Amino acid sequence: MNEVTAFWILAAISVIGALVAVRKRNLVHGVFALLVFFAGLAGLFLLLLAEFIAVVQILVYAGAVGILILFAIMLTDRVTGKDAFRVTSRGSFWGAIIALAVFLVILLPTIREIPLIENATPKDMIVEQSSVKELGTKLIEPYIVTIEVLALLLTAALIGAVTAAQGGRASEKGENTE
Amino acid sequence: MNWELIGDILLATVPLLVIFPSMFALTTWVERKALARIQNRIGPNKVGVPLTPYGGNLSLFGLGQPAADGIKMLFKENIVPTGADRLFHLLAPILSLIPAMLVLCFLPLEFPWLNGEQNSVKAFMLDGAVIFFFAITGLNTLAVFMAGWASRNKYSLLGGMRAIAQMVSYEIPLVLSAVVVVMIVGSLNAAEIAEAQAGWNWYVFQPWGLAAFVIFFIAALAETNRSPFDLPEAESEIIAGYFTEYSGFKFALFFLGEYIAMFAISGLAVTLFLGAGGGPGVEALPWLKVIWFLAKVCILIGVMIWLRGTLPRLRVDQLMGFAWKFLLPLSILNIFIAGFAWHAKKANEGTAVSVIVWVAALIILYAAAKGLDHVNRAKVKPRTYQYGE
Amino acid sequence: MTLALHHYLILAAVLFCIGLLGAFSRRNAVVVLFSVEIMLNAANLNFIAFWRFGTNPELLHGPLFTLFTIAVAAAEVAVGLALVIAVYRHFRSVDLESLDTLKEE
Amino acid sequence: MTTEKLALIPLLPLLAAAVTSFMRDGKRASIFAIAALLVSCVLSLIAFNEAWGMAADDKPKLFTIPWLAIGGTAINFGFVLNPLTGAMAAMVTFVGSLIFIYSAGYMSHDKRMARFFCYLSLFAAGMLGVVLANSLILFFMCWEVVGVASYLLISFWNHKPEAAAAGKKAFIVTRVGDMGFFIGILLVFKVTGTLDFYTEAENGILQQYDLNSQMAFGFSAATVISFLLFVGAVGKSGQIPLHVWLPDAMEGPTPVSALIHAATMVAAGVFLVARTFPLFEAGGMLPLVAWVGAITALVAAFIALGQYDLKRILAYSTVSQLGLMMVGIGAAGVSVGMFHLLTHAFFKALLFLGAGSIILGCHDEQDIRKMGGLAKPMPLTTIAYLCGTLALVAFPFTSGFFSKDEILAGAWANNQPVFWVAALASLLTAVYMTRQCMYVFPGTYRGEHAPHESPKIMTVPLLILSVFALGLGALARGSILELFPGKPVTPHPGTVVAVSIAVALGGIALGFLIYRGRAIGQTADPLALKPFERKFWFDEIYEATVGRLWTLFTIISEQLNALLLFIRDLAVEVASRIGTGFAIGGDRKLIDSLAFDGMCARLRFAGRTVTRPQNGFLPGYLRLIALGAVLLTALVLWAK
Amino acid sequence: MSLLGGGIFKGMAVTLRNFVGSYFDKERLTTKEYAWRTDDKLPERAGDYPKEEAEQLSDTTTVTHYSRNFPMLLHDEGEPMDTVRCVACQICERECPPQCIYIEKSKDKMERGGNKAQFYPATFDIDVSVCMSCQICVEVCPFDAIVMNSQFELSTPDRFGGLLLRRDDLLKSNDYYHKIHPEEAAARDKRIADEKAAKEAKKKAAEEAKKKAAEAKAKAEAEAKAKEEAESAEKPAEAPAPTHTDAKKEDNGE
Repeated sequence: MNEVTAFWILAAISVIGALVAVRKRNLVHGVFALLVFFAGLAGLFLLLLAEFIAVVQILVYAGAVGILILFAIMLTDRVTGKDAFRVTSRGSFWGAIIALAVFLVILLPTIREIPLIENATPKDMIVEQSSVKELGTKLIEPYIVTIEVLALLLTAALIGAVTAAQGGRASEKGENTE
Repeated sequence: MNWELIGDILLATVPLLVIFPSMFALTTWVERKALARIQNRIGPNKVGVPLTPYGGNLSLFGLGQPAADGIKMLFKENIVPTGADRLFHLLAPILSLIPAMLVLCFLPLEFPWLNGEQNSVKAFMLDGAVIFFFAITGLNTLAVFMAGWASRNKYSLLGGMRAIAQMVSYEIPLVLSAVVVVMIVGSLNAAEIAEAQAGWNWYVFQPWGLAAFVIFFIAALAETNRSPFDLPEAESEIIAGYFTEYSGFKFALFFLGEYIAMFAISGLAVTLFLGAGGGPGVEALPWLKVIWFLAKVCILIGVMIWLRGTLPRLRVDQLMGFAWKFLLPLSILNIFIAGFAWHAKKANEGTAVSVIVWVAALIILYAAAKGLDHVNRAKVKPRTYQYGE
Repeated sequence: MTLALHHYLILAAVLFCIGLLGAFSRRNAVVVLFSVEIMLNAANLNFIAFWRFGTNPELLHGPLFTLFTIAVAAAEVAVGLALVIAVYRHFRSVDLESLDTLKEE
Repeated sequence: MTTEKLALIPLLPLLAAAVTSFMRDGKRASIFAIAALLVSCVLSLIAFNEAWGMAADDKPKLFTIPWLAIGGTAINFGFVLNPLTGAMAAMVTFVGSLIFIYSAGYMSHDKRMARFFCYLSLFAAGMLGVVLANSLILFFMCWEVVGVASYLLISFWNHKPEAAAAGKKAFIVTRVGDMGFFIGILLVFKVTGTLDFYTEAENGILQQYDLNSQMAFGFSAATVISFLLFVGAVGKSGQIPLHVWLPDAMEGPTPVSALIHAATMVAAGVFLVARTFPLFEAGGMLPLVAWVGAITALVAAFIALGQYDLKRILAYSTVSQLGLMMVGIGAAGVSVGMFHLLTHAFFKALLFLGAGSIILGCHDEQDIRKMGGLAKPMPLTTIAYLCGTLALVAFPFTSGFFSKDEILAGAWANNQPVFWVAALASLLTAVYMTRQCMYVFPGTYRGEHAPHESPKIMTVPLLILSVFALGLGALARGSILELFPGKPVTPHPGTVVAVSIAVALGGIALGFLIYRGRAIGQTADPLALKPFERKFWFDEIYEATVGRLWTLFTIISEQLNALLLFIRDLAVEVASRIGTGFAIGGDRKLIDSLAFDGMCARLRFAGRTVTRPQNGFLPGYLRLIALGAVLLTALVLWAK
Repeated sequence: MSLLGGGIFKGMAVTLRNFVGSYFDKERLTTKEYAWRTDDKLPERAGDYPKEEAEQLSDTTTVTHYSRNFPMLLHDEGEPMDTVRCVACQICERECPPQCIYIEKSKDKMERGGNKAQFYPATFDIDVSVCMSCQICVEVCPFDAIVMNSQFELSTPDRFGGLLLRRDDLLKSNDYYHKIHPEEAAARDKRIADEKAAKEAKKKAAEEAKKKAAEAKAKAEAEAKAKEEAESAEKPAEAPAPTHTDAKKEDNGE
């Protein structure tokens, strides 16, 4: 049970999760597969020693985003999908082809560089302090403005989401502001 | 294979898997007994230890009830409604139990049989234990949704959606009140938080700590769907909420998950505010720490039961309003006050100023709570009757 | 065999293209939205992998950037889903094939 | 001049935009915006003064603010101060302030006045950023801010569908150019590894002259880069073939037209070329610039002859003048082009503001056929307008004369055919301006409501501008030509001087002769020929080509179809004449079903196939975007 | 200025008092264990019942207060099936809210108690696992054939069959009914007797009415006249009604 095995297992979990999420007709199943994907990715983050990111991944994606998507699904269409309908959109074959093309285009530089990066080994991080603490210090010290902007963005997104989702009533009010 | 490590992990985790489920069994009995007594009933008092297979029975105040319940649950038929999503119907109780069990690992229980280096469950003593705790408890919401949706029953779905809305709303004051302690200690590590409260420096004795503890406890009640916030399983409105279509062993798992979650969150409250394992005599006898910890957890559970016997259920709008209009502003204010108070106290260690700050913080918090309460109530007009009089 | 950077890179590429596939080939707007999430997460994996195998991990650039990405993605999901709901309210459908008012008649 | 002060020049209007966006009271917003711009005007005058002291070859003053570092390369936000930027900043802020003041009067009845000033300030901020930027990326960002602001301003009266459409058109057409610009920027970064124009270490884009040694896409890097940058300039400056948005942009409020057309936005394109002149020089793209400019100048002048809308005439005149500026830069160097840009900014702003005053006086009437006899009720406006006209037609010793003269001299010296084209364009300029004046000022009023003079707040800027329009050329000629890079031709050959005076006076005379004594408005206009009036069918052509690229295929297929049908008819005719009974069987079978009809059907099918991607199907668009990304990446990998 | 959350503490004090008090004060307890026992002595052992208690329990007539109520079918004295009151009219089957009654009519008719020959129930099943003891069947029965039983020991090892009471389980004599609900049964019997008497009286009256029919015909003209008068009298009575509604409307409008 070493690192490599863990990597393959987690990779398989994430890939299968993502595939199921993307291909499943039943949306709720799809969302749960998506959550499996998120969890697998969190595992990969742990494997890369980014434990805080792993927690945040679970907290934000599995905890918040998943629920949000579930709510959206419950508020919109038939959950299990209409059986008479196609799952895929028109000409999805070409979509798959293009996705494959993108894949190749991304892969090409990676493969070309493999001899270069193959020997890159991760540094042994001997961090005296906890990395979470380090991260927090970093967030306050050089990135405080980013954090503030991010907070502003989240607030704006919150208001925007509420306004957009509220629909009718909000826009009636909005017309008077000019 | 590192057998030593595996041995340590087993030594640390197996007790958790023994202690808490057995505490669960006991708690079901205590709860039934206590609720009955509160309502002037007797409660379960028949089932005991059967002395012979043909009769003759030692009743022991009905202490055999949990075992009997368990056996009954185990042997009940597994009913899955027609049209339900079989897979998710099965997965939901499991998914509800796993996070609850998992987060127990983050509690700073210092078992005496682990040597000093691997004090408590060191294998799981991650730097971000507290945030891990919240992240993983958040998964419980998904289990609830899964159960509600998979049952293919409108009551179940309604219960599930109610539960999600409630859990998501109350998670915010829960986390924000925990933030206060994290901020003061300067660490997310549960062991360090416990360390910081050694002696009698429990944070509940600080005004901000008291406020945070009360907020935390209320939010914890809502988070675990306990009365008076048990709307998701409000019998009089939606049968049993997301439990409606569950019976037998699956129901037992749900039940177990819910109670373990209660223990876990009480454990976190004890860790954050009630000095973890601290108590009289721990310096001399370190193993007392576990006892004290569990005792405090039990007291909190007792209060939960007591509250369940006392308070009526809230209305949905009251529930949401309470979270967003009362707890949230108060917990945000509390963060600021904690910061100020801590700095003021640090600057004037041991002087009269620190006492004044203590009193002032208490007064401000109380006034703020009172004011929020007043503001929230101002909008509620006395009910008028159209055809009454 | 030891793990090298390209393992993670190829995995991320695969995940990214699965997301792309979903965005290209599904009719439901919600599914397209979560395909986009898959792509973002694949990018996050790349960030973390580069950080871990990079020259100076003590700067913590990878986790920081990922943290920001996650926050932005959360905002994006919130707004995106709100838009989906608004679209649903307007067209009574979230089927991308029926949302073709962009077409010039 | 410190970095902070220099940065304040664009930041003050930006601040004003931010603050006024929260305001509702138009008057307060206008005061705020005007004050901000006046302060930044003062600052830029100080900066201008400082820059004026520098010699042409001096190292420019740099003010760098680090922005982000990617790997080893740093991308900076920076400002640069040299005579070019100093003069431009001073001009923009000065003309801008006058336009701001003017629009405080012009827009005073509009409900959304505060919003208008917000957009105006945003526009000014973007423009000043463009002018002062020391890095291509900052330049591009501000360039885009300008684009957004102009979109908002043009479609400001968005309740009018034409205005909304015009805004969209402006945005989309300039986007075509911006795409080229952006690719150019990326290429610059790839080739040079920096985006700064100048650096202290003397390795900025404009300080490297070895760009020719590098190759991109089989050409020298400098050629490709300068071509791509020129595409951006063409889009922004309304050069042919991307000029179509400019006249439509007249749907916006008149001060907007003045701001966009006269002083700033369209000048941004010319400024871009002037700014990156070393690249163009290295890449050998100057003849192209000159030729594009000359053709633009000529075509736009012809179109202006056939227009009846007051502002549209001015718009085409602007296009024409911009063409002349390009000629100036392409044929004679930066100093000449920029000289014309500066003088043009003043007199064209004057003309637009005057037009705005006329339009307001005639109760929102823009058709010159319904004006006339305005000299009497609107004396101040008339005087100012005539001053602007004189400057524009390059009447001797007005500012336009000096600058145009330089351009013609430069063209004469370097590129004789361009010279003649430019001269013809100048002649036409004089003709159409005279035509316009003859329509508007003498005679009797042909509209419905009596015209009236505009308020002081509008006429005062007009008069200030007319002073500059007349005098600036003589005043600034020497120093501008001295300080900007690129030496003008001195002394001017006699032919040039003669021609330039002749075209101005001859044009005026020609126009006067044609329109004198004619019952204007009643009879058909002799010069408004169909091609001119219809703007050479540019819009229609684009409708059929760029706008509906896919429909084009269908059209072509159908044309081919018709052609083939015609050939078939011909063949049938011939065949039937040769021998009926013998031919019919072969004709039906072979020619009808196999050759011609089958082919036509296939062509039609092809047409329908190529229209399919544009079907409003979102995933389809997504796929196309991804396909584009794939192709771009492949391109990058290939270029590597 | 009351204490914040004071209400909660007050409530908790109350429950605490109950909790503690219930251990010391037997009077508080609402639950009575083994309520049928007169000596009020708690059993020493829980579990299966002592023999005498079991006998007591099987005699359901004694424990009506703690028992469950489900319907039963009444029959008069004699063989149950010969004297069953039910005529399988199926009204109760239709009215039953949870639809726990299942009836099959007999093919032939049967005469009982000297009345006209009627059908009788060939099958009469009540699923008491579904029955909610609402007593609607009792209310609607026109033949007083179905009344509520009271039972204590209902538990059964057979989940489906055991709680499905067949016709023969349901048949109970009127005497039994008198035993478990003496007052109710007496009242019911009295009413039946009264109705019977009234019926006979009516019969007699009908015969007399036939005789009077001829006289009635003669009086018809006079009656028609009276009717006319009555109609004219009704009209003014109707008149004020509209004004009343108008006034109401105005009220609402304001």
